[in-house]
Parts: sequence; C-alpha cells; structure tokens
Amino acid sequence: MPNFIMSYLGSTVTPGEAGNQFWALIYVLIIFAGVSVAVICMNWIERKALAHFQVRLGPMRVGPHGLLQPIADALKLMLKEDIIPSEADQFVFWVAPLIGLLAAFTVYTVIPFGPSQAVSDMNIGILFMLGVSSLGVLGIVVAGWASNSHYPLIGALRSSAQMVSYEVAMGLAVVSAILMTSLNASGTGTLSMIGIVQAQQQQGVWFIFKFFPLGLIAFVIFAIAMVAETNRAPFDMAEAESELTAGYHTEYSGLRWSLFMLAEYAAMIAVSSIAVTLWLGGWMRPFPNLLNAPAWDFIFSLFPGLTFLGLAAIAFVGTARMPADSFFKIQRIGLAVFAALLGFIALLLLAIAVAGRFADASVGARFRDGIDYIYWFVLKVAVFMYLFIWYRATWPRYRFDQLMKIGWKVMLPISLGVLVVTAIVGVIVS
Amino acid sequence: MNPVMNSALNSGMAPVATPFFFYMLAGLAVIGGVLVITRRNAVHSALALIVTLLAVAGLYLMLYAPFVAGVQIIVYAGGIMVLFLFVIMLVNIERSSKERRFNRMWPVGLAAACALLALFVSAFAKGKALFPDRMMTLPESSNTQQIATMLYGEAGRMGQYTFAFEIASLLLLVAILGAVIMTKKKI
Amino acid sequence: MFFLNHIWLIPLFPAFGAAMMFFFGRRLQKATVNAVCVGAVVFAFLFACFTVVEYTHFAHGTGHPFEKIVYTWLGSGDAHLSFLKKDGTTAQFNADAGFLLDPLSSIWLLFVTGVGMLIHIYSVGYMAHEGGYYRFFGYMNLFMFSMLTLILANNYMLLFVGWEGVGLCSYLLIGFYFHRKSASDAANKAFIVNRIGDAGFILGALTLSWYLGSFRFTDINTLARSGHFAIGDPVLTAAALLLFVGACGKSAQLPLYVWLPDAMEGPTPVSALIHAATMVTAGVYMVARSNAVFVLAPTAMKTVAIIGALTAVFAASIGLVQNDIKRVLAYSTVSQLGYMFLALGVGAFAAGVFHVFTHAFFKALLFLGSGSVIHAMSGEQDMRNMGNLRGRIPTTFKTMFIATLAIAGIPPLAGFFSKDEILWQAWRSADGGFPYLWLIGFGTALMTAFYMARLIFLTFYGQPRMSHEVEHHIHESPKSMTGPLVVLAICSVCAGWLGVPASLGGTNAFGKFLEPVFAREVAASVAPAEPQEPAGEEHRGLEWTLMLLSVGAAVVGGGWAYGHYANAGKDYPEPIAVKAPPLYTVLYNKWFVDEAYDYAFTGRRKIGKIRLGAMGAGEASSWFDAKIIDGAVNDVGWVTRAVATLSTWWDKWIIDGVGVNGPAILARMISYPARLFEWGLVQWYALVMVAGLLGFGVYYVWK
Amino acid sequence: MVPITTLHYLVVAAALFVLGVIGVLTRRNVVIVLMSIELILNAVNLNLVAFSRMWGNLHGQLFAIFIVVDAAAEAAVGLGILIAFFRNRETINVDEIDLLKW
Amino acid sequence: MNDVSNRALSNLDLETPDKTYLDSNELVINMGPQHPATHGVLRVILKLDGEKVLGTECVIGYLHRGVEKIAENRTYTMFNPYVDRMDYVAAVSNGLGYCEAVEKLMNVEAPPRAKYIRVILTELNRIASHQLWLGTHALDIGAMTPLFYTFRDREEILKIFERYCGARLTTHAFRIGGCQYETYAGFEKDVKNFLAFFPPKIDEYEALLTTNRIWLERTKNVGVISGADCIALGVTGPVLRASGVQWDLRKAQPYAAYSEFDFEIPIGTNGDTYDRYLVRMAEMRQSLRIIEQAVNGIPEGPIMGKVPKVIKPPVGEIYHSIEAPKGELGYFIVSDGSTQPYRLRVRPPSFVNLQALDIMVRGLLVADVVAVIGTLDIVLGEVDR
Repeated sequence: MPNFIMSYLGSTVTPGEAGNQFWALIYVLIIFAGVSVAVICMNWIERKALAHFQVRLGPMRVGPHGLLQPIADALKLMLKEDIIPSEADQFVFWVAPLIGLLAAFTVYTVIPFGPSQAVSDMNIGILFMLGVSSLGVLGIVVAGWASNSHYPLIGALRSSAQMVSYEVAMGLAVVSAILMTSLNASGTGTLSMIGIVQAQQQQGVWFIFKFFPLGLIAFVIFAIAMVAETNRAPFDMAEAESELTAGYHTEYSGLRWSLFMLAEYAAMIAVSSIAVTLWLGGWMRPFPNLLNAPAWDFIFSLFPGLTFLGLAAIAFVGTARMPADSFFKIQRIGLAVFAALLGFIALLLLAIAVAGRFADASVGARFRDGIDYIYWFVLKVAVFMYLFIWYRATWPRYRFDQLMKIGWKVMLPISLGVLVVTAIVGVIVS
Repeated sequence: MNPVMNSALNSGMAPVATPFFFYMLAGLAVIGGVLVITRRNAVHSALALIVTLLAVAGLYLMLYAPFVAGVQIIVYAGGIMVLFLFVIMLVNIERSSKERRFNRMWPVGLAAACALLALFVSAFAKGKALFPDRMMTLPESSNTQQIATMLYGEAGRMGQYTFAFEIASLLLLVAILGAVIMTKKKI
Repeated sequence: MFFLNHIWLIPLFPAFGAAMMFFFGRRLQKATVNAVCVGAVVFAFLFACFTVVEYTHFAHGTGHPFEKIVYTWLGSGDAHLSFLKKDGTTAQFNADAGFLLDPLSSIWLLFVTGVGMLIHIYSVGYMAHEGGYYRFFGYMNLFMFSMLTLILANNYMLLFVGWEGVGLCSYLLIGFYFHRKSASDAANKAFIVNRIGDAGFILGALTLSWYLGSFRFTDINTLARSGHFAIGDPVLTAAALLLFVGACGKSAQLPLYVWLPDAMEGPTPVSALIHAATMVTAGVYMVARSNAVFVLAPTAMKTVAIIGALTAVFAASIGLVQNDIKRVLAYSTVSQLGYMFLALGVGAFAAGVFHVFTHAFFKALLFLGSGSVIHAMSGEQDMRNMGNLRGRIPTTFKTMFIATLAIAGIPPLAGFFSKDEILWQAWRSADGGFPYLWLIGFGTALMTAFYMARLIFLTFYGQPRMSHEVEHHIHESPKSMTGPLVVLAICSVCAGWLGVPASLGGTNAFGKFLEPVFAREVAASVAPAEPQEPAGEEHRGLEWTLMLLSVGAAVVGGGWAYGHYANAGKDYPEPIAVKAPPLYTVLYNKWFVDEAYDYAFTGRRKIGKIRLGAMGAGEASSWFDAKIIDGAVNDVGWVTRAVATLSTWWDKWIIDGVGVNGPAILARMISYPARLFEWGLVQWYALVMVAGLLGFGVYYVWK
Repeated sequence: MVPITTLHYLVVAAALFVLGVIGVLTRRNVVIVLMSIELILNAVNLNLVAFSRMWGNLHGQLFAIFIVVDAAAEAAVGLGILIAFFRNRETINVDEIDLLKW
Repeated sequence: MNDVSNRALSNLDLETPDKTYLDSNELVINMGPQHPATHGVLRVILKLDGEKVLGTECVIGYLHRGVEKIAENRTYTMFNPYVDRMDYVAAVSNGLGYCEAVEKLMNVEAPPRAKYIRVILTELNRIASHQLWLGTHALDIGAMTPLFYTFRDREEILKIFERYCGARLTTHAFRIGGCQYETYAGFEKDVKNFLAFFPPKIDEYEALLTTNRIWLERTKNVGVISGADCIALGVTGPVLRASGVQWDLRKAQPYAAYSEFDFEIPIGTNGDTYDRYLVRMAEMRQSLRIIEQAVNGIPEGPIMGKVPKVIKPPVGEIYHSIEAPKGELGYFIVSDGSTQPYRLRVRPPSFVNLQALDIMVRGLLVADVVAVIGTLDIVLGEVDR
C-alpha cells in the first residue's frame, strides 16, 4: 500500500496522461481543498495587508491577530439565512453562483503545479483555460439578471461588457506567448500548459524576458487584463461599492454570496497561475539551467522549509510581543501553537529536502522535487496576489467608459502589435 | 517510467468508461436541447443551450477533436452565449414571457419535424450496415498542429484551406460591421 | 486683365461669407465671424478697386463697356424659349450670368463696396452686444452679394435677381429684431410695397425684351439709339413708365415711399447701408442704366421729374417736424432720392448719378453718426430727449456736423456740387415748366437745411434733456465705429471735388467719366437739348446766381433752425407748431398718407363689417362670386350630383359587382393555395424548407 | 455494453437537429429561434466531427471550425437585426414580423 | 448667458419617456436613501439611459429635525448647541455664525482674544471638514486609502477640540459674546505642533491623488459648472471658487478677526471636479497660514464681551453670514424683543449647493453622479436641518 501511494507521489506524468481516474480524482479533491484554503488565507491576508496599507490593524479579535477571522466569517456566512428575493428568477438566482464557481475551479484541472503535478495535461490546455475562465462571466451576467433589480443588472451588464472586451486583449497576449513556444528545432509550438513551461526551460529563458521587451509588453497587457477579467480594483466596476452598492451580487446574501467571493478569489489565483505559467517559468526555480548542479538543487530545495521556518519565527516573535495581560492568555497560547505548527511543517520540509538529497531513490527525490515545484509556483502566484491587494489599496476606480476605451483603444492595438512583431521577430530568429 | 509503476497505474483501470460518458453527455445534450425549445423564459433557454453546447464539446473530446472542443467552449459558450444573454437583457422580455410560447402553426411544424426524425431514423436503419463498427483512432496529441497545417500550410506551402480561412475571416469582418451598423442608432 | 476677367468673383466674396454664416455661423466665434464677413467685403472692395483701375486702362476713356458672360443662365438658346418680336422676327429668351462694367457700374461698384466695407467695420462695434451676431453679418453679406449682382448684371433678368435679393435682405434686416412686432410689421410693409414696384419692373423689363428682343443692356441701348424708334414710341413709353414704377418702389418715391421711414426699425448700420447709401439708389441706377429708353419717352421723363420733385419737397416737409433722429434721416433720404429722380427726369443723368455718389457718403455718415448717438444714448432715438452731446461724443459730433453741412449744400462740401448741378440742370432744361421744378428743388433745399440743422442742434446743442441714468452712460463709441465715421467724413468733404462744374473753374471729371454711358449717338439729333459745353459759357452768370441763392437758402434754413433750437431746453417750442398748428399736425402725421393707404388699400379700416378701400372691393366681389355666381353653379351641380348618384349605383353594383369583382373574387379563391407560400412569415418559409428537405430525403433514401 | 460507433453520434446529432428544427418552426421568440438555429448548427458539427473520426482525417473538424465561424457571424448579425427590429416595433415575436407579406 | 433659466430645474419628468438608445423605456433608479455614496440619507432619483444620466431629482428631508422651529421655542443661549447638529463635521463654524449673528443683533462685540480663538478653531475645523470631504470623496471614486489617512490626521484636530471644550464633534465651543473657555495650558503648543505636523500630510494626500492618472481621468471635466451658473444657482464656497469666481466672505465681508490676516483665496479655472479638489487642498494650506498668524499674534485680554445674563436682543432683524467650509452659511434672525427668536432662518450652504447637482450630472454616467455628490461636499444634517 505505501508503495502504491509512493508510486503516485513519484510519478513522472500527470494522472490524466496515465489514464488513472482514481488518482485524478484525488488530485481534483486536493486542488479543490487547496484552493479553498488558499482563498481563505488570501482573504485574511488581504484584510490584514489592506489594513496595514491604511494605517489600521484589521481583524484582531478572532484568534491571535485575527487568524481565525476567515473561519468565523465562513461560519457566519454559512449560517446566515439564504434570502432569495420573491421577484427574482428563483432557479437562475440559485444556479448563478454555481456557474461562476464551477468555471473558476474547472480551470485548475490544467494548471501545472509541476511537470506531473496537474490533473491533466491537455494538449489544448491554454485554450481550455481561456474558454473555461470566460464562462465565469455567465455566472455574473445571470446573477445580475436574475436578481430583477436595477443595480445588479447594471453591474452585470458592466461586467459582461468588461470581461468580453478584455478577453480579446488577453487572448492576443497569450497567443504571443504561445508563438514563442514554437521557437525550437522542430518549429512546432504547443498549447499544453506543461509544454509551455518546458519550452521556457528548453529555451533557457522565461518568456517575460524573451525578445525583450516584447515578452514584457505582452505580460504587462495580460497582467492588466487579468485584473479587469477578475473584476478587481481598479477595474471593479461590476461591484463598484460606492456606485452600485454591491453590483451584481447586491441581492445575494449568506452562503450564496460567499460562493461568489470564493469564485472571485479562485479566479484571481487561476489567472495569476496562467500568467506565471506563460511568462514566469511556471514551477521552475530561478536559474534551473545555469545552476543545475545537485548541490544547487539541494540549496534551492531548502527554500520551502526555510520559508516556513521564517513564518514560524515571525509567529513566535508575535507571541513574545503579546501584552502580558491575562486577557491575552488564550490568544498567546493559540499563536504559540500556530507557530509550533508552522515550525513543524518547516522541519518536515527540511527533512524531506535532506532526505531527497541523500536518498538515492528516485521516488524520494521526485517527492522532494514535487514540493519544490509547488513551492516556487505558489511563491510566484503569491506575488500576483499581493499585487492585487496593492492595486486595491492604491488606486481609485476607473469609470466604465474609460475602462472600455482603454480596453479597445489601447490594450487591443498594443497586443495586436506585439503579436505581429513577435511573429516577425520569431521568423527572423529561427 | 519504471515498469513497476506503469503496471500499478494501469492495473484494473484499462477500459475507460467510454459508453458511460457518451450516454451521459448525449443525454445532457438532448435534455438541454429539449429545454431550449420549451422554456418560456429566454434566459432559461440560454442556460439550457449552454449545457447542450458544453455536452457537445465533451462529445468532441471523445471524438479526438480537442481543438474543436476548445473552440466550441471559447466561441460558443464564452462568446456567442454571452452575446445572447446580453441581447435578452437589452430587449425587454417581460412581455413576451407572458405570451403564448408557440406560434399558431406549431402542430404543422411539429409534424414536419417528426417526419424529419422518422426520415433520419429510417435512413439510419437502412444504412446501418454501411457504417464500420470500429472507429479510427486519430492522433490526439498533434490534433491542433495538424489542423494548423491544413489551415495555414507548412514550410512555404499554402494549406488546403488557407483560402477558405481567409474568406471566413472576411465573412466575420463583414458580419461585425453589419451588426455594428444595424445596432447603431445614428451612424 | 486678370481682375476684369474674374469680375464675377466680386459678388462671390460676400456670397461665400453669407454661405459660411448660413451653414456654420451658429458655431463660430465672433472673431471668426468678423474675419469671414468683414474680410469678404474688404476683399470685394480691393478686388473692385483693382477691377476699376484695370477697366480704366481697358476703356482708355472711351467708356467702352466691358462685358463678361460667364454662362447662359436662363434660356440657353433653346428654341422652345424663343418668342416672337413685334417686328415679326424671333428672338431667344436668353438671360446670361453676365457681368457688365462701364463707368456707371464702376461708380456704383466702388461706392457700394467702399461704403459697405466701412459699414461692416462699423457694425463690428455697433452689433458687438447684440444677439444673432452671425445672422446679422450673414444677411449683410448676402445683401452685398445681391447688390453687387444688381450692379454688375448685364441684363435685366440678372439685375432682377439682384433686385429681389436686395429686397429680401432688406426684409430680413428690417425684421432683424423679429421679436419686436413693429420691426416685423415694418419688414412686411417694406416687402409688400416693394412687390408693387417689382411687378412694374418685371413687366417693364419683359415689355422691353418683347419689343427689342433682348435683355442685355448693351443690345437694348444700341437698338434704342439706332434711330429705329421714334421719340415718344408708345410701347417704349409704357415700358419706361413700368420700369419707373419699379424704381419708385425700390427708391421710395411717391406714392410708394411709405416703407422707407418704417424701415428704420432695423439696426442702424442696416439703415445706413441699405436704406440710405446703396439699395435705395438701385432705382436711380436702373433708370440711369435704361437712359436710352427713357430718352425716347419724354412723357416718362416728365413723370420721373415731377414725381421726383414732388417726393423731394413732400418728404422734406415731413422731415421738418419729426422727432425720431432716424426718421428725420429717413425722410431726408426720401427727399434726396427725389432730387436724384428730378435730375434723371430733366435728362441730367450725370448730375443724378453724381448726387447718388455724394449722397451715399454723407447720408451713410449721418446714419452711422446717428447710430453712434443712439449707441451713446443707450438706445434712445427721440431727439426731444437728447441735447448737448457735442462735448460727450466729440468725434461723432464733428463728423455729423460735416455731413450736415454737406447735405445742406454748403460749399465746398460734396452736397453743394451735386445738388447745385441738379438745380442748375432743372432750371436749364428748357422744356417749359422746368423752372418750377427748380423752384420746388430750391424750397426743398431750404427745408433740408432747416431740418438737418434742427437735428444737429437738438442733438448736440441746447441743454441735456435725457434722464440721469442715460446721461451717466453716455460714452464715445469704440474705434471700429468712429473710424468709419472719420473716413466717411473725409469722403463727404472731398467727394464733391470730383465733379466741380465748369462754371466754378472745375472740369466736372465725374460727368466726363460718365459721358459715354449717357452719350446719345443717335438720340442727340433728336433731343431738344443743345450742346452742353457752350451753353455753360453764356449762362455762367445765371448759374452763379442760382448757386448763391441755394447757398443762401441753406444758410437761411440753418440760421432759422439755430434761432429756434440752439438753446432748446426741456420743453422747447416747435416753431411750426407755434405758428401754424394745423400744418404741424398734418406734417407730424406725415400728411396722413399711411392712414389714407389704410383706407384705400390695406383694408384695415372698416365701417361696421364692411371693409373700405381696395380690400373692401375685393371682399365685395368675393361675396358676389361666392353667393351669386357660385350659387348658380352649385344649383347646377346639385342636379348633376343627383344624376351621378344614380349612375354610381349602377356602376358599383352592376358593372363593378358582377362584371369586375366577380372574376376577381374567383381569381382570389383560385389563387389561395399559391398564396400559402407567401405569407410573409419566416417560419412558414422554414417549414417549406423542411418540406423540401423531407422530399429530397425521401427520394434519396427510398430511391 | 455496445461499443460506441459513429451511428451513435449520428443519432444524437439527428435528435439535436430535429429539436432545433422544432424550435425554429414553432417558437415565437426570435431569440429562441436563433438559439434553435445554433442547435441545428451544432448537430451538423457533431456529424462532421464524427465522420472525421470515422474516416480518420481532419477535414470534418476543419469544416466544423468553419461552421463555428459562421455561427458566430450569424449570431452577431441576427441579434443586430433583432435589436434594430425591436427598436422599431417593440416586439421580438417572429409571427409579428411579417412585413415581407407586402 | 444664463443657461440655468432655460433648463427645467429639478422638474424630473418621470412620466413621459425620453428616447433612449434602444427606444425602450429609460431606467429609473433610486439612489439612496440607503446608499454608500450619498453621504447620509440623500435620495437621488436617477433617470438613466443605460448608464447615461438623463435627469436627477433630489429627495431630501430624511434627516429633518425642524431646527429652525426649535429655535423659536428656545432662548438664544439654549439654541446655541442645536446649530452644531446641522453641519456636524463643521460644528465650530456653525456656532461661530450663530454667535456672531446674535452679537450683531445685540450690537455687542467679542473681545479680540475671543476673536482670535474663534478664528483658530474655525480654521482648524475647516481643515477637519475638508479632510473628511477628501476621504469620502476619494472613497466614492474608489480610492479607499486616503479616507484612513485623513481620519488619522483629523484626529489631531479633534484632540485639540476635545482639550479645549471637552467635545470632539458637536463642540459648542463659543458663547454669545465671546468664548466660554479660556484656552487650556498648552493650547498654543498643540496648535503649533499641528502646524508643523500637517503640511507633510497634505503632501501625502496629494502624492496619492493629485497626479494619479485614474484620479485625473475620473475628475477632470466631470461635473463642470460655470461661474455664471454657480451664481445663478446661489452656489457658494469651494464649488463657486473652483469655477473661477473669487468670492470668499472672509475677504469680501470680513468677520471675526479675518481682516487682520494675510491669506489668499485659491480659485480654479474649469469648474470641474478636479479643480474643486485642488481648491480645497489649497484652502487647507491657506487655513494653516491663517492659523499660524493667529496663534502667533493672539492677544491677551478677556474672552467674554459685555453681555447681559439674560440675552434679550432688541426688536429687529439681522442677517449674518460667514464662510463655512462648505460655502456661505447665513443666519437670519428676527427678534421680537423677547428671550426667544421670533423666527430664525438658516441659509445652509449644502442645501443650496445641492441644487447644482442636476445640471452638473446631466449627460454624465452613474459613476460620475457619485463623484459629483462627493465633490459638492454636502452634509445631510445641514441640507435637511
């Protein structure tokens, strides 16, 4: 049995490729749980980070430093009454958040956390991702319409126009990255997500630096479009709080509302993953070709453990700095436990790293590599997540017509130009 | 991949449940189609149509046509249906949702459609023997590349369908212009 | 020859300006409007100057006219538009877009564009605070276009286009403040009265062309001077009289002068440009242009002279007592126009034209000056409420004073020469009775001096009679207004020197310049007048006497006004009102002409329900027509209808019902299956398609 | 279980096609008629892709792609006409669109 | 010239449909009274063509407390705290206007020291009011962070208030005839500390917004109103000044001790939202200038004028207006000689400025309505009274 499990862990292909449906199911479950946890963490981080941007503390009461706040929120939302307005279209109102959620989570089936750490390596992976993520707009549109109310309708129309418009620029930027994958000996590119990362590995450069500045421009366009695509500030017209009260989900409450939030954050992570995969080398650690000695492998494989160690240290410092009042006793204990948990994870990861270094067994090394891949991938995605928060704290909101103007008159021409120039340069180079 | 693992992965899972998926997707498609033409509310119809389209995309995947499936999802489900929903919301359908669903000649239409179905069934029944039992297996992994080759050609040779492709792009352009002009209030 | 060949461009400059205002005016800034409209007229003026200079080279003093036919505008040689002349030959109805430049039109061209340019510049200041700025300038430019078309036309038809164009612009500009009832009424009045004259004009022009076979001035003059026509030819006399009716309307002669005083409702620059300097002289121009015809019709000439003289004295008498500053000037204009026609009537065309020329300057100046006064007085026009303005608006005062001297005939200002030329010619025309005309003219001169001096004294001297607020606001007008005043004042002084008569040691260069136009190659033998130059010698003494007399009249008139008005206080007495109250009433009410017209023509007066005058007659005949004649017709109609009803019934039920509709119903019933395929319903077509699909399918499956 | 053959796909396509035809022929709402047309086009696409698999070449798939392009153009133009029509007549019922009768 | 008279002001015709893009009925939306961006309980009925505003109508009165009627049943002294509840973010200004009006009616004058204290406190309050405006305005336009910055810094002002009179918001700082409280020990130090503390903070706000591309796009040429329209509508305060009209009661008819200080009136040129933003930012700096001069030159002396114990103004009427942070705040008091006003009428700047909303937002988008409401800087307590 352990052998059986280890064989899964050490596999070099994705479960989809291996045709192993059981394994794939496990992967799907892991991803679903992982993304949900990530969303919860993201929620906490966003609130805290935003608060610190804004010279305040953010949640502090539920758990030490509000660590349990997202859980409390989730509980509250689940227990709230699920109100469906009587004039709303009952069925559509009910099904709308599910559409968004489904679209947001389906995308994860092809996101490669590592060369084999994906549910499936579809050969049309990027196409599939664009298609499915574009389905998310359906949920928003339908939700706004089904509420049978003016503000949600305006929000829905705004968001659908916005997402459809920015999808064009986004798609063209993606195509210019895909073009770069065909710059190999055989001259054939790939649409597979894993293939795209491997192409970057083979060419020895992240696509963001390829044909500088072409890749960078395409990446920037994608980075802007993905903010618009996920309805985040400064493009959060669809749920513009000060204008439309809450946009398309004005009439939603409780669990159903939280599903929208879940879908939104999941979509944020998903598009960030696309950006990371296409331009930032996906799961690859820095300089995989340059610093390829086993020693380097080992050093880089220490990073996950060290990161968790750092987090644990921060938590311990926090524990130490807690006021010595009896009022804070429970919180202090909680934070200490949390720190200990982080420290334990850190030790575990370090152990795995060390074991991977000295165990010659391929399974152990692959397991270590898998953790490495996931770590680097998540780290890159986390940068984007932080950017999302940063945008929200810094910028005012665009107006709808300005947004459309930028989308159609600035981003689209630039992305088209980048595509054409990339193609020309590619032909000249090859 | 070492042989041990290979056998472990494949053991007991070789037959992919193709018939099951086929029947499920086909059922979804047909049910969706029935809902499309029977719902009173156009938004419900549109949602049902989305289900049908996604099911058909699944069927394409089963037919080793992943690229067509992707196009189906992007263009149909992501593009055209959003357009439909947009239009449904623009035109006020409250009135039409309270009116008769079917026009006066619906019995005639239904009869004609049934006759059509009978014709298809009889044709299939008659020509059943002509169909081969086994289907060819298309190379799934290079599907996109082959389609691209047929569309754009390779190594300086024009593809078989390059000209048709250009015509289709022209058609789309004309359609865009036409749609814009027709919907614009003042030109 | 560039300018001559492109003479047709001159009217097009202002036409361009007008079109710009028409299409884009609303969106333009004032500065742009100024640039376009004023610029257009300045261009026209410069172009006109160059053109005339070129023309003088072209003509070498022979006065040979320059004619440029751009294209044939009406007729185009089409045989269908030919007509039978009196002498049995056919002639083509041909009107060209042709341009004629000879000394006569040169003079008009120069002063119309020159004075027009000055008034445009003046308007920039005057209209600065009015609404409809672009509209005003658009109309003004349109007017310039029409007037230039009128002047430069080489035939009666094109002249008529300009003639109607200026009429239209006059209407539009009089009614510029259309929200004011009085303004729109005045505009209507001007338009309608002018229509009477226009009817005469077009009839006269058509008569001429029917008789002589052409519209072209050159052709007509050549023919008229060819000697084929006897003096007093009845048709030509009739044509000349009809043309003169037109001139009466446009130039405000008795009995059609009534519109001109009312036309002062328009903005003052309009009064100056249209109703003093240019448009109202169109009649003079037209008569002078048709001089060859008039010479052949002594009756018409006499009519012109008598009407002119009467108008002169009549209008002057009204002007004596008016209180509205612009109305005084309006009657003065009518009076001076009378002078011009007097000159034309006695055969002194050159003198008439000379007076037109000088009058244009000083009358425009007077109007612009009065505009400046009104501007200073915050819109007040009543002289009773003015007084002692000379220190407050010095430039206006000085220039207006010069103009008054000029119009009164004080040597050596412009008015003196032209007026005395007319008076002298009136005296000299030895056709019996003409000295009486001189006498009338002399009286008019006296009155002119009086009322003009009255205007000056009431306005600029005496004690201030305005209210305090108004007094507080008095200010000199801006440069753009006073500039034209100064230029016009200089012209008023100098313009007369062009035509210093021989008797005063001058050369009468003006008359010489015009001589070719009025030369009577053929008619000279017929005309009773003896050669002019020698005549001057022997009558020199008499001429001087007359001159002294008229100067004396001017001085006396002015002095009289000085005595009465120079120190006018708040309730100054009107001398006429003091001495002859009934006469004052009559004069003050303008001889009751408007009321008489009301009784006689306009039908505003009623006794009970019956209208008086021509409208009453019309109503009476309308009643007769409606009740008696139509009654009889209706009775006949009733009988017819009864018969028709019967016939209809037969037609409807028997013929149509059985004969026509029967087969139709049959056809419809038979064609019903075919109609099934063309319901207009898309879904039906789709059903048909499905049916076709079924058919093919069945064929292929069970083949 | 019976192995899935081309015929199975054809039957599904035929069912979708007939459903689309019923929608086109009987529904009054123009939007739903247009959606039914999409159904018909999808049925055809399914046939094409199935035959492509049967013959082992990609021409069918290419045709399917071209038909998707057509469908997009058709939807754009059709909905454009629909909006223009709705603006003039305030109805989207197909049996009230009968101006062709005259 | 006068565009306002030609437009149907606030007569939002909801019955006859306008022509919209689809020739279908326009959308009528109730913005408020419960809405995040209407600054309280303002209710705006919006008539929309899609997102384009065809017309608006303000429905007010949700916060009506009958302040003017209350005044008729309170003595002059008792009524003094009520005025703080009108524009509650600029309570000090309200009190100043009221006290000065009654003083004028009674023909007494506050002593110079009191006047200086009044100027210092009102100008501090002006800064506080502008800070609150900036924060909420930015929040309306979507920038969250400035709100917290301004609230953080506004705290310093409120602390001074609290130390001076014990209250932070509804201060009731002044009395008829002067001030009730002498300045606390360290008052001048606190104020000077604030003078040193605040300018970098304004720079901070400006660094976030003034040259921010999105901020510029959202505010430039949005809600433009001409100076002539402002005057026709009676709009005053920064809104008027941003339209290029140099009108500030502190200069035009100086009250308190304003004639003794040197300061400038910032004006805008375009009359758009951005100009109003700049004008208010500049006003904060000018207020600092005034405070600096006042606190350095504060005279010694009594803080209360010679006022009888029972305030009983002579029969008569008075109108006195001051430049409140939001515009001209005027009090019209009719006295019948008794201890209670016979009639008291307030001219609230917010109420008058709100009337410009309709002509400012017509033709703009929904998002701009929010921006324009924010830029008008209304306080519903004052609008409804």
